[in-house]
Amino acid sequence: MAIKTVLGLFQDANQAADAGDAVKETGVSENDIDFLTDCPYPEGAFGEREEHIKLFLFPFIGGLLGFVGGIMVTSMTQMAYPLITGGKPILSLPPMAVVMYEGTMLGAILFTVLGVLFESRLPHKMTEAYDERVSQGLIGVLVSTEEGKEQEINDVLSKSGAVDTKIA
Amino acid sequence: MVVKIEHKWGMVVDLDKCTGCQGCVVACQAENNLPINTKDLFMQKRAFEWIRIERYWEGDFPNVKARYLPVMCQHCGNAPCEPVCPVYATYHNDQGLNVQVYNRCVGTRYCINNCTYQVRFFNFWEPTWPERLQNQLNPDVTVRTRGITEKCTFCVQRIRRAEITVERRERTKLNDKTMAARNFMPACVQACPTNALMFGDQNNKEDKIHGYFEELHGHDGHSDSRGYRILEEIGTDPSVIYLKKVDQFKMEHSESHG
Amino acid sequence: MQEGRILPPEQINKDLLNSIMSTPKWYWPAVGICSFIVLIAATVVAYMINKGLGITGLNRPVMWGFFITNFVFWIGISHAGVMLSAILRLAKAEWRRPASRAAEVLTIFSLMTAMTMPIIHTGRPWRSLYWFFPYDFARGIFPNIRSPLVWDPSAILTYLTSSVLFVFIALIPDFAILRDNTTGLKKIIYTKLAMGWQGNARQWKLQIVAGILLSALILPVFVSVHSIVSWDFGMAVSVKAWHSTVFAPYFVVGAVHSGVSAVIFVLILLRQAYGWHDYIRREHVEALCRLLIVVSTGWFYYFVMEIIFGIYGREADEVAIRTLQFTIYPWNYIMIIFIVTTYFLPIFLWSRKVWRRNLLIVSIACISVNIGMWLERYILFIPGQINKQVFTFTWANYTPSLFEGIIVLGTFALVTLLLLLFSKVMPLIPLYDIKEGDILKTEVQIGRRTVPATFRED
Amino acid sequence: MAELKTLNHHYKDMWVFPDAEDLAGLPAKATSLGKTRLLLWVTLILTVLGVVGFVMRASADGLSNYEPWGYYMAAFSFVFMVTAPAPLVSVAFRLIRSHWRRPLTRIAEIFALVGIVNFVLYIPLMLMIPEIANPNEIGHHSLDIRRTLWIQVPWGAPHFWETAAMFSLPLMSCLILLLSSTPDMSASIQYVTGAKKKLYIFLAGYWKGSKRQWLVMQAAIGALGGLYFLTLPFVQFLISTDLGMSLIAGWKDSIFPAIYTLMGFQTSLAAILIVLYVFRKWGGYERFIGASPFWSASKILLGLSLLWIYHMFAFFITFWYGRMEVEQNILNYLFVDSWFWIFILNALGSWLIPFGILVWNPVRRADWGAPLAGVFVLFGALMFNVRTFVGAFNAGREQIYDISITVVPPAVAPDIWDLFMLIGVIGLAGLVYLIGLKIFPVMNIWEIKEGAMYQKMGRLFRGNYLVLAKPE
Repeated sequence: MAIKTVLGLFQDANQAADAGDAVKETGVSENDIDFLTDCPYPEGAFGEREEHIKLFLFPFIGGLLGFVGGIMVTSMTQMAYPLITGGKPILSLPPMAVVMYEGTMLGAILFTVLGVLFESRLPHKMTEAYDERVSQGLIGVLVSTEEGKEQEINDVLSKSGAVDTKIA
Repeated sequence: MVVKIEHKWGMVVDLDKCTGCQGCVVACQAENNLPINTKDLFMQKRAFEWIRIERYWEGDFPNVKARYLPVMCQHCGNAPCEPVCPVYATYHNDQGLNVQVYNRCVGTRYCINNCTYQVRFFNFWEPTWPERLQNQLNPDVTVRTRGITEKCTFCVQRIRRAEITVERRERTKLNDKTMAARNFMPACVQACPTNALMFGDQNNKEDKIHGYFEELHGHDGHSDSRGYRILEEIGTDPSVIYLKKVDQFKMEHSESHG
Repeated sequence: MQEGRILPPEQINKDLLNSIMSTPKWYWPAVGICSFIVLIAATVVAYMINKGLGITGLNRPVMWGFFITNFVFWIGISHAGVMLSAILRLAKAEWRRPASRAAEVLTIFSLMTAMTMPIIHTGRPWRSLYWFFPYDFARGIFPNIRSPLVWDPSAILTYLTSSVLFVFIALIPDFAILRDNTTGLKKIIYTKLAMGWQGNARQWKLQIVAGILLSALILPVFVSVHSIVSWDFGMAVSVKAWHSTVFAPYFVVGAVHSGVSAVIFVLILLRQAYGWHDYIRREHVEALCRLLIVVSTGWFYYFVMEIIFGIYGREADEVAIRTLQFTIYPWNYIMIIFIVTTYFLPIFLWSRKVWRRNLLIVSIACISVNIGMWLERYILFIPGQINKQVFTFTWANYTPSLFEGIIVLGTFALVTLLLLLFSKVMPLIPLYDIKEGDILKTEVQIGRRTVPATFRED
Repeated sequence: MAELKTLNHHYKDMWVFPDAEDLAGLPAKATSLGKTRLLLWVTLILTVLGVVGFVMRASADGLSNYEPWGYYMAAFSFVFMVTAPAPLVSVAFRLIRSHWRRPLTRIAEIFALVGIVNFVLYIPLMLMIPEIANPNEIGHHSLDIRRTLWIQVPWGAPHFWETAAMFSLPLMSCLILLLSSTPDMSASIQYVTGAKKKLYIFLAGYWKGSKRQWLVMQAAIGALGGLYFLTLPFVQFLISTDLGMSLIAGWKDSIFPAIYTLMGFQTSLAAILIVLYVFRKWGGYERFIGASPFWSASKILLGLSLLWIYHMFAFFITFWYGRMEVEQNILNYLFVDSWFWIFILNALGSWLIPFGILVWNPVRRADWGAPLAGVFVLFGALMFNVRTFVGAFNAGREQIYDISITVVPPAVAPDIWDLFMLIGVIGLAGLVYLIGLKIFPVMNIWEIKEGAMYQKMGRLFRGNYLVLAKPE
């Protein structure tokens, strides 16, 4: 059955945190509760769940790929048509190191950015309830629950002092 | 059928014989389709002289000496200009020549900056010739367009001709005599009235110049003979040997790094 | 941070988005003037490509003139962005918050502008593609890896890509705010750009981590870029003045010096133009100036090293070059102006707290630094070419032509224009960063004194 | 002692918050160093060995010829490199008001005493420096004046100026040490006895702790630190060129002094962190030394190790492109041929291993990460000094007046006396440092007390977080 999402907007962070607890008491697991804010609050400010991210993996993979790419570009382009220049060896390492280095960094950064988008689940269709006042500083408590339970959640949220609630 | 030896072309300039007559300059101008050095080209300091005669005054009046130093591309073994070209427009070919690929050059002018001897030239303008000189252009040599670099080639077109006629057709050895006999010497060498310029094959025992290079390398650079190479201490390993004037004056730059 | 008032989020949105929401009177005239200058410069470039480089003042032996000087100058400016946002983010410096975005954007635009210079300075720009990219399969000859001019594109393109992505990642939350505050076509565009950002805890955590991680990754690139640019000169063994080992760090520190000054100047302009007095505060300017005192002193150390080892060997040609730089007109005047405007005048102007907090004085100092750094590149590159070797026969002077001047002017107009256009579509100060700063602000009571403090996660 | 909320982005005792009685007990604790007799004996024996080595070497070869003294120079340069910048490190962190510096400032400043050792060790070297002006007649390739940073030969060059510079360093750094430890000594007068008490009363008796005294003291430290900051790179420049670069004829390398200075900061930060770790682990100071100094300093150490390879590469590639004979020779001598293996060890220690250790976040957060990397950094620095200065001292005495070296000399292995001198010099430095630890309070009490005011735990919504206050 379909998943419904309920959004409660709160003026004050402590209220929002309390609302989160109240919702938890109705049997909603903490994985279904999200706190929408307009700026990064310090972690655990709402007693919310730990977020586990594996972002650090991406730069290593990317860097490795970039490094290999660098080796291939530098060595192959020199081997393809071996021309002596200035008595330098055909495969001269010091210059190759420079380009390999750039390749490594480029790969690492590209993969990191991909990692950020992937880990934060972007781009993302906004089917959940959302309110523009979140970016005005209101704190949204977003609860996703199966159909039929949304009214109850809604009441809980408004009882714990929500300025406004939405269901989608 | 003769065994084809690996050529390594080189030149020897005997400064004792050079009178600074600029004949080589004119010959080069005519042979290699250089643009006409008009007055304002000179004023812009953009004149083309693939070979130039540097003139230095030495001593005070009355015993003043004029020094002449013909400088052309030295076709360095470790040419500084080669590794810095981003597009391989200049590289070292298997005959010891430092060659320039005109249609690959993009004109970064890095090679010119990095040339120790100032013998690379950049086409700032589209080269043009007056009507009456159109027919004088040498068909063996490309006419360069604007925005690319050019330089002395040791008259590579003549060397190629020599290889074709002498080595392939006549199946005889290619050395300085056979080349001289058929006027396959570089234009400057051919034109020099005092034979101050000698051209030949460094690897070929029979060639006149071979001995000078032997001598030079034998005494690893610091030979007490007349032979020396200009700005050798940069480590460019040039293929042009200059024979020192022997008198009480010393060339300015031979001590300049002391 | 006593000066900083804690503002309500709506207020912050309203203030920082006013550059996008409303158009001040001076805006379109400024855009008009800049684009006019850019247009003229573009015309000159077209004329130059058509006629050949003869219209410049270049000659034998001075083959690299204004264009390369300008190229290195803009590359230098582009080093402020990462320097500020990355190092300060890693150091968790609170006062980075308003500066970071403007700095990064300045990085991107000055980098783009810099890239145009080497292309138009080539003899045949229409051919330079197989210089940048290894694609020339038809001929089987690829770019020459041994040439520093091939390292340049690799480094600069890496740097450009990474800083664009860096800025974009940091922009996503602000796009979301714009999405929520705009209507019509704008809203559609910003919705696409925001990619459905919700602002939940996970996304924010990633935003923070990504900021730090990307900073750590971009820093090495930022160092490598200017080093590689400096190696264009360091590898030129035949130009005695250029073949110096210290060039790489010397250039990098100099770049930071000029770049950060430029950023301070831009920040002051923004503050005055859009009335962001609560966000770009005097304390920020002062902190940046204090940073610059250290940077410029480090730069001066490398400068002295370069000079000392120029004459260390007592080689005839080296000494000749230094003589030219220090004693012969016009270089001696340029040298004096350069040293004074780059180091001594700014250091004097930054020496007192009162002056560091005076925006006018700081702007003067920053402009003078940039004048000086431009001249520094000029006096570093040209004399070395004028008398390259001991052959006095080929020595020749260089006087830039009017066209070169126009093109150089055009680059300045171009950067300004790009900044103006950017400020119209995207926020120049990261909103969420400011808001976070406000949340983390607190105070500690010690006796009668309340000391400003901040919450930290570790 | 406050506990941090143990979320996994909060690390236990990353920051420590000594409470009242901790702080009350600190002066007594900081002035009584624990069991160090064994260490003292070991360093003493090493010193004696060093003296023996020195005497043997001097009697065998005399002081006039510098060539046999390469390893002595390397040892001196190593100790100088490690210890001289240490006071500056503490002053610098104090100036940028970083909170994590508080436990390590005194440990850093006590290195100032080793500066005296540096000066003493320097004197024999001063006698060895060969004449700048060429005593013999000028040969085919040789110059009338050796290639040094003294373009001509000014009065007293190089001996007088270098000695003056070398003397000024310990002067300033010891002043910094005295100034910053005065309040602590006056605070702990009643806990010490005997000669130490007399000393404390003599040095810190005047201290009232009045507002004025505090301001003057901090201003003085700032001024001296600035002066030191201007002097130190200059001295490092003199040492590295006159005793290193200029002995390899034709070695003209503008980045070498910068590398030397850079490694100075790298190694002294490493040494400080190692000592700090010892204090935290075995000195019973874990209530005052959190993990945060290691966590913050490790980033700097990582950056410095990357900067090392960066500077080295800048030097290497410039010479590699250079076609001059001397450039090739020097590359062969110092990098790829004679001293190849030492260079590899140097690179491993100064760059690769520290980088490999510190690149990992958890390792940097742990207290042992940075000190471990520091050990390798010190080793790498030792290799660097051996490679550079033994190399310079043995580059051929007959060549030093030439335009450039024309032959690539072989590497030189140490003999027994060299080894004695090597360990002896390091032992002497350690001995003096230990004595310094015994004399002065080992913790910067007033800064730690100050820190207790400015850093605490605070509650924000549902979480406990660290609160750092910065008085401006």
